[in-house]
Amino acid sequence: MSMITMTQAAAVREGLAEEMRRDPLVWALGEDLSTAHGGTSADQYLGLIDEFGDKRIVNTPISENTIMGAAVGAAVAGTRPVADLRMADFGMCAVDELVNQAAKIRYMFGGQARVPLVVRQAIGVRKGGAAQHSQSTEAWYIHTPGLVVVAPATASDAKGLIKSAIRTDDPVVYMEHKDLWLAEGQVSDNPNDLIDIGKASIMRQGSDLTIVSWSKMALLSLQAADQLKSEGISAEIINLRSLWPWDKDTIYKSVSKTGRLLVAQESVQVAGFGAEISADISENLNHSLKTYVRRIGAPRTPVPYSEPMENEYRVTTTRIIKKAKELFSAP
Amino acid sequence: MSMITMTQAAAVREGLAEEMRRDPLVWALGEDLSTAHGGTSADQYLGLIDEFGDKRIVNTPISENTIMGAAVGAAVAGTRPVADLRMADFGMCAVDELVNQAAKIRYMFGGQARVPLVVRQAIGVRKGGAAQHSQSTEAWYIHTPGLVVVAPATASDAKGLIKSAIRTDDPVVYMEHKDLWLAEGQVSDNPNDLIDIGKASIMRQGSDLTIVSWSKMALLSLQAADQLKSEGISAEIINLRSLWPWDKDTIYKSVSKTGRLLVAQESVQVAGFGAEISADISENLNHSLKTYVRRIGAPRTPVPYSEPMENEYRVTTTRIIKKAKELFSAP
Amino acid sequence: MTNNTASNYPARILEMYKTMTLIRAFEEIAEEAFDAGLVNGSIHQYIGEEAIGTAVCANLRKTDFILSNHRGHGHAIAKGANPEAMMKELLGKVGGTSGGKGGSMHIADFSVGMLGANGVLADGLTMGVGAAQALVLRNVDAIVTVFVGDGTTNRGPFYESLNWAMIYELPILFVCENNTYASSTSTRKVTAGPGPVARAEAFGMPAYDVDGNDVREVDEIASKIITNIRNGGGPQFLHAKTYRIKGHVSRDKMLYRPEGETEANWKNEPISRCADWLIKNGISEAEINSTNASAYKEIRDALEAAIAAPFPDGKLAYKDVQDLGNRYLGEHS
Amino acid sequence: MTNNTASNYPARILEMYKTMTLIRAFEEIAEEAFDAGLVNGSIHQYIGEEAIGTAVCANLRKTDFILSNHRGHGHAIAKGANPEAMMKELLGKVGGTSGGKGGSMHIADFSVGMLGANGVLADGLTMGVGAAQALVLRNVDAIVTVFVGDGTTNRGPFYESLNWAMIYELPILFVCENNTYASSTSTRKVTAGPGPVARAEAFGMPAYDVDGNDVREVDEIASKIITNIRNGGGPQFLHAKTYRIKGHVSRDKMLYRPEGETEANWKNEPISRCADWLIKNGISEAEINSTNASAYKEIRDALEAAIAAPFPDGKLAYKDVQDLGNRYLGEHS
Ligand SMILES: Cc1ncc(C[n+]2csc(CCOP(=O)(O)OP(=O)(O)O)c2C)c(N)n1
Ligand SMILES: Cc1ncc(C[n+]2csc(CCOP(=O)(O)OP(=O)(O)O)c2C)c(N)n1
Ligand SMILES: [Mg+2]
Ligand SMILES: [Mg+2]
Repeated sequence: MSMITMTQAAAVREGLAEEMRRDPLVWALGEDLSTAHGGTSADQYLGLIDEFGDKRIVNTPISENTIMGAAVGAAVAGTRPVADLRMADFGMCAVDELVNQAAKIRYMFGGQARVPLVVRQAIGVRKGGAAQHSQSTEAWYIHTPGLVVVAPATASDAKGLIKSAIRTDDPVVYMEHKDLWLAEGQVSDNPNDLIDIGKASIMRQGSDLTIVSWSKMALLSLQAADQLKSEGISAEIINLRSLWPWDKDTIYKSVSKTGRLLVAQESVQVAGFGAEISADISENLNHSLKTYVRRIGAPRTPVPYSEPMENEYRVTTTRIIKKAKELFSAP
Repeated sequence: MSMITMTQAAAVREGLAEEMRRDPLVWALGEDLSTAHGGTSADQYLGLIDEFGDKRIVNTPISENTIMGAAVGAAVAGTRPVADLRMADFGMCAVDELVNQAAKIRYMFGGQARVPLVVRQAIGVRKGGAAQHSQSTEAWYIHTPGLVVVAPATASDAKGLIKSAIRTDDPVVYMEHKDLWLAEGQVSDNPNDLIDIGKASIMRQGSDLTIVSWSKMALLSLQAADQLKSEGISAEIINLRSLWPWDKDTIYKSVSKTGRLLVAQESVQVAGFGAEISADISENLNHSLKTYVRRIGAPRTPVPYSEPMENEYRVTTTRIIKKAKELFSAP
Repeated sequence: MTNNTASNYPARILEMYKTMTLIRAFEEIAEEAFDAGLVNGSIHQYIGEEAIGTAVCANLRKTDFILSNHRGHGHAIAKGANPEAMMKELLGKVGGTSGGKGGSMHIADFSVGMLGANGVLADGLTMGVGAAQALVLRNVDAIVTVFVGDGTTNRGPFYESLNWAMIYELPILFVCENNTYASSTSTRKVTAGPGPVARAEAFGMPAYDVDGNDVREVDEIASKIITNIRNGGGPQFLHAKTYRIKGHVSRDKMLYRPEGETEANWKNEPISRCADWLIKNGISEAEINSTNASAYKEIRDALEAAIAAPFPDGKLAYKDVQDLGNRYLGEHS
Repeated sequence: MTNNTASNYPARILEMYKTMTLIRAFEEIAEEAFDAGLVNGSIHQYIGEEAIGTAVCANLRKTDFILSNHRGHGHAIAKGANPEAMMKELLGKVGGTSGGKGGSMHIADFSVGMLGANGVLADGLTMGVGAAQALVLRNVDAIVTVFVGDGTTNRGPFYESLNWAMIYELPILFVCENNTYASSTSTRKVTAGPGPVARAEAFGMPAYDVDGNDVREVDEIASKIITNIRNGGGPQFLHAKTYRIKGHVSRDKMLYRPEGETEANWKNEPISRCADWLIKNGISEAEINSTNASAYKEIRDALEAAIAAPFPDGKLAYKDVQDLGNRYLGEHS
């Protein structure tokens, strides 16, 4: 086994290809999957059609309801589809099939069926993406019984999580960050290296403060930790990776140690996932907290286009640092 | 002006009819609106077609995307539509048009347009409704910039809020409770009586504990207050009515007084709106809290059908009481 | 293909008569149960439409899949689901098809290829094409049938699914049950153009009209087109005209109906039409009567058994949600 | 209706030529701006398709509405939006059509009835029928036109909207711009049946094919059917065949295209075809050249002005969200 440098898009592609080699029932469907440079510029499926053919790399019409619905039907009927809705924004066109069907079939049919499918829906602000191409909707799916939600931050996460997502019998919403598709990282080439869904990664050990985040914000939080360190604050950085279930053991342990928690999220802060973490920690770890839990997230506005407004909107490293320092002033 | 007893369904109908009389640009669209006993058994539109004709009470095909999309287009084009998706569960078929269009048009077009529309989407567990007819999705829309969300608990709320919702230039998600359609209450017959969106109602004054809730849970919380009273606990019951914006002034004031807060919600607790309230109160009122904020809500499972399971699933008055008492044991 | 001159043809139709009667009995007795307050939710009855599901499923194999909608009792029985387990499901009892988790709108029996009724209109279609795609990928010799109401042909996913089925040349049959109503709305008024057949043909899909109240006619055409699908003929569309004799849902008082309409349509209902034909074709009235009696007895027994069956433990509400994250379901204490 | 034997007919076509050239110049110069890193997002160019939006909008009034899609620059200019304000929008500058809030995919100019480009496919259709319904309700003598791509005709809302338009007899024109691609996918491969015209006809909607690269042909038929709509003829459908000469989006390298395809289609592009006709019909080459020159100058000036314009204050991000709840937007401090 060795580590190889690749982009996150390539890491997911490798993970998918390995699983497709391992299991002939794994297949993928979505718009523009079969063409070089198709759909997005990240080439997430480049070359796969040559290896696996057009029955397993299925280029679909623009039919979001059916991409999602067909994936559910195909999962119930004994295969393991990976449906790519390309962006969470377009995923809104298929909420019904995901929430009313995929999430509930096992339950409402009394366990007769399983729905082993993965839905790829990229999140995050994409430069100039504006209101309809930059949304992060993980909170909706975390709120939905029956769904698993993961959001990789690194290339290694990306590969390990797509593999685990494909192997589980639960429906998994797999939320990549558009801005990270081309970010490079070290990835294992061992097809047996998986990342357990539900297991967070501690990116940096620290003693004064825990910062919990996911997706791109985990990387910014890591940057923030460097700066905080130089100011004498030792921050422990936790990359959740899996949002539902989330790794309460790891976080409780960290917060018990540091006594301070900041949740950094890119999505809208109001009723975002950070609220759940904050409420949960208050409920379960109140005695360990030196100060109340802080959150940082996007304002409750659509995503603006123009650069100065986009910058105003964004959660940045600087803003994370500023918020983190608040935990050390009164109370 | 006098008070009249009527069901909540009738109260909304009256409110709608008054607004339609006042403003010829107000109209309604949805499935089965024009028939007696149509669609649901609550007769929410009974007789309106006779008064307003089929251009203003529009019976639509089963086309959720277009019901929502057409309402947005019609709002932008100078009318004030009330689109009825009948249940939040079917509303999932039209999330895109609501979230990607209605919520964003004013913003992404730089203020050129307004989207004065109301979307009715009933929430709540309906007896035997099971997984696809009993969902409460208010948290999704609270998380969505650009949307206003209201959820009446009483017939009076229902009438006052539908009228305010119709008059505002913002898109409003109006979430009735299916179980309350036939619940009766006192309603003003004065067409100028509105309920301000953003203003909570204090249903019961109390000094030991604040219970914040909305929709049917506000009524159960009121019952809980009676029982708690007999056990020596004075609970202040706040019926939020408006979920976004929510009345922070009233709640902060109440919690400053009582020092204890329980949020009672019928929807899934994980990542539900209660999490936002809990996190917000921790952030803003930490100094006033005698103990950490508690939440009660549904488990993270789909809604089961069979009565014993449904009862296990439900948030009940008994469970609210039990949870409320927890705030008086060791923090 | 059906050979309606073969000597066993009346026996074949008698089998279908039995199925139709079983469905009718189920619906009538389910209504009694509902009226008696035994059913936790509501029910959508298939009365008057039995010939369609019956004759279509008579041409399917156990290994074939069907996907149904909210009006699914008849489809389930026709595909071979056990009526007693279904009745238990309606009453939310142990032994119900979904263990009481689903109720009327979520009856499924995967062991006979019945992949589920559905509470959301048109979702059976998108899932159906996916199921057909899975059969192709798995190289299984079976087909999928999706039942869809006339009102539902105005939802977008209906069209997406037809297009999808055609471009991937899937082994799938779409059956549109045109009972003239969608809930309280007359579908004619909200459906533009010539109707479902023309819509299917616009995708290049072979589409057929049939009298859905004539079980023999449905059988004949279903037999033909299902054979065609099995032989690689690709998707096909069957538009069956019928009438919804009962209200939309068990609570429906049908105030929106023109007077006399229901009565007129009772005259055309499929079961007595079938009985008439059987009697003219050598089946004795006694046999018909005993078929009826045993169907009603079977369903009455089913209801008795369902009433006698215990309710499931409420804590089962926490079972079968998902594998991952089970620790954090947030059970009520 | 257009009278193409009238003496002012060449002048009419010259006007359209001017509009097409302005659109072409806009798209080419926007691409330069994109390549120079001046555009915050990405752009979808209308190059090669200018005749459609131009000729259709030439038959519309300022009070008519259009709804566009992601490829909306041409529609906006044709409907009368100001190119300088549009260029400012692309650069996210003060004075942009949406004040810099929207960018290329959200250009709108309500003052000329351009109700917006759109980043989500097919949503313009459902909003379009609603806008038409509003016009009827308000008793306004105007119509709605919706532009939709060929790939988008496979989304469900497309069908729902056609059905909807028919049953309410709305004053609406659907224009399908068939440029043979949906992003990197050849739409032929994912579109079953004879195509968009057959699909529209299945709803009983009058539907027409037209050579979308022939501005005169588009004008002629648009004129006819728009008059028809104004006269209460109900919804109509126009299927315009064209070709997307550029990549799907500004970043697209078009690796999926057969070699030579683009070049072959350049020969058929609408602007030079129109120029040829104009020259044959009495317009001097000098006039054509000066038209071209002034179009490019206008757009170059627009880009210069956009570059020179200031960026908006970042704090405007908090403006125009909604009226209620403005206190709680959660501004970053
Ligand atoms: C997406 C969705 N919209 C609305 C409903 C409510 N609803 C249930 S059945 C029904 C009418 C269906 O009519 P049709 O398709 O003709 O089937 P039928 O009931 O006549 O068998 C409606 C509107 C629903 N269940 N799902
Ligand atoms: C609902 C939705 N799905 C997918 C996309 C991504 N997307 C943007 S444009 C496009 C192709 C559209 O093709 P077509 O309708 O033919 O229009 P064209 O680009 O050719 O003008 C796709 C897939 C989107 N914006 N919205
Ligand atoms: Mg029907
Ligand atoms: Mg195209």
